[in-house]
Amino acid sequence: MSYKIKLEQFEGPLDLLLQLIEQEKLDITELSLAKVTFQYLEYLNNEKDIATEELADFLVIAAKLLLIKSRLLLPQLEIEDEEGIDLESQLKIYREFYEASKVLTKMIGKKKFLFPRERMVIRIEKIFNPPKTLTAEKMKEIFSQVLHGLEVWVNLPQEVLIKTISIKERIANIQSMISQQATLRFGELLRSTNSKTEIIVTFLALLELVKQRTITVVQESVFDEIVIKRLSGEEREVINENPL
Amino acid sequence: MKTKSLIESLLFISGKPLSVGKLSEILKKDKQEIETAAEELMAELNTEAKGIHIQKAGSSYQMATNPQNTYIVKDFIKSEQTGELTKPSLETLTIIAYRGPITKAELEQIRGVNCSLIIRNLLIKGLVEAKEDREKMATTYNTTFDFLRFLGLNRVEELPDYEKLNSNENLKKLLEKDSAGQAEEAKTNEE
Amino acid sequence: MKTKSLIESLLFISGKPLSVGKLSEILKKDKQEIETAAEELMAELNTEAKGIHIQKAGSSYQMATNPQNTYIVKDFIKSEQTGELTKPSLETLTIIAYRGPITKAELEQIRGVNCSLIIRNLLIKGLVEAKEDREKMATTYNTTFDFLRFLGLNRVEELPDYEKLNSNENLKKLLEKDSAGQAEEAKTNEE
Repeated sequence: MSYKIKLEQFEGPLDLLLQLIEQEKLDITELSLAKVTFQYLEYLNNEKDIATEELADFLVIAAKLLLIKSRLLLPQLEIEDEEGIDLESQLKIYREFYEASKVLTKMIGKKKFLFPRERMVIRIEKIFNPPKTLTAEKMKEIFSQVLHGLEVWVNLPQEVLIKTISIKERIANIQSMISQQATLRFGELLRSTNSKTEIIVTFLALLELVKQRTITVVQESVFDEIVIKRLSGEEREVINENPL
Repeated sequence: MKTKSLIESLLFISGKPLSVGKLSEILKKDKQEIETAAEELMAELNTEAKGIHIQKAGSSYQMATNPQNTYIVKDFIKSEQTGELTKPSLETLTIIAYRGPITKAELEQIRGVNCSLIIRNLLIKGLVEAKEDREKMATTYNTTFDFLRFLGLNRVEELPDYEKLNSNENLKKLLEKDSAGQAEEAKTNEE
Repeated sequence: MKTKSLIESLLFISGKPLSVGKLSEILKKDKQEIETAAEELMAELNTEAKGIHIQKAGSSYQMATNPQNTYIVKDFIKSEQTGELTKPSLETLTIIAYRGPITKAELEQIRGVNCSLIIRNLLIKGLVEAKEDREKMATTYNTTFDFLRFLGLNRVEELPDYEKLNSNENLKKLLEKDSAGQAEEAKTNEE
């Protein structure tokens, strides 16, 4: 079967993950996270609405998911958990606040706003009262500092953009690597990676290739080794019913 | 019971006298009921222990502070008018000087925080003045002539590096970007 | 007794939130006495029968109308405050409300998303305010009066399940585990 994921509009990676888990009627456990990993990645791969500046955040969670999945798939492979925060408890906490925010939305919807007085009752007579030590030169300094502080906000999206482009480049590299070999075991592929980012990039590249029908991926059951096979031209014509 | 509380809310928010007629119109209750409730409220509030009293002139009611507390109200107003400016206030004043006429929304985009109270404070001190900009359909702010004279200047253009700082590229980008972003957000909010 | 009445007068007159510090400065009484009196006043006023309530955010107090009277007050001042907020903004606000004072790093830990821009927008809207936490060496965020006003609450502690969500054990552990590295990052990011 191919996954047709129908989700409500999601906001952020944890929101997406929560919806995937709830759709499968699972509890939040490491096992469930492993189960929805591919759905998460596939969603990420197909969803064109994710803004570039948000993509990095989605990829961080993808990396955490893949770490869990890889650990369950290949217990002998010792992958270090760099950050020491487990996704399971993070998602549980997120869910609590997610539920709370729904309650708040309802409260705001009732429009029981409070109103303070906008103006002072007594009209204050304006008395000219300048700050005594202020000079024009000092104002120039302050304003220059303000302008300097703007740098971050103006250039923020660009920085994220650069980060994302480099991820895309790595995907391309791995794509070409895979296409040079006919069959590849996933474990082998993972062993050649050094970091979490590379693991996730590997997965994403696989998905991309599956989508392009360059390769097929076979996995007997959830925790079995994944075998990657390059497809011949004719095989590509056949609609792949079971890509993952 | 409820009427009394509603009258109290309305007198509080309006800041000016409200007549029995006006109250009865807003609350859709007859004048007799309004007057009874207002008198009850007045009796309740106008005691020594309360900080807010109700004054009656003709058939109108108005809220005011307990006359015994007048001295402290004066102290408060004085404290609002004196004192050196805080760093956020100085920053705001400087931005208004170099970029005026500027709207509150633009100021907030530059500073990244809500500026309502600071602007109010600068207005009270006579450092900044407000004007209605018909084109922008918004209030814009400028430094006052008094303040420029205090700095020894005749025009804002005489501020050091005015040309360069006034037309800073980052500033332009930020204001352009944010006005685009806000327009988009406004659109989604409407849906 | 007298202090309570004076605080009531000052809150009435000021039209903006007053902090315990500011009140203690004007009334020349120590902060402890001010806070006790303010809390007493709050308990006295915040009942169904009263038209004026007192709200508390952080260590500041402000007067506002009883939320149950909103329907009538809204008509009167023709407020266009509709309280439209996007889903991510609301999510962020929720976390800040229940967990404030909270750092950006902690916030991002919970949401799993970079929150710089959302925080900035909430600051501009005046729903959130920033403070330097000297102990944590980082900027922390809290919700403001404007946020409470949207919800019709007098203090954040009135939020549903506040106790539970505020003192969530898992969260504490999660944030502690992560705080060493992230606090530093927050510092450099916030400036």
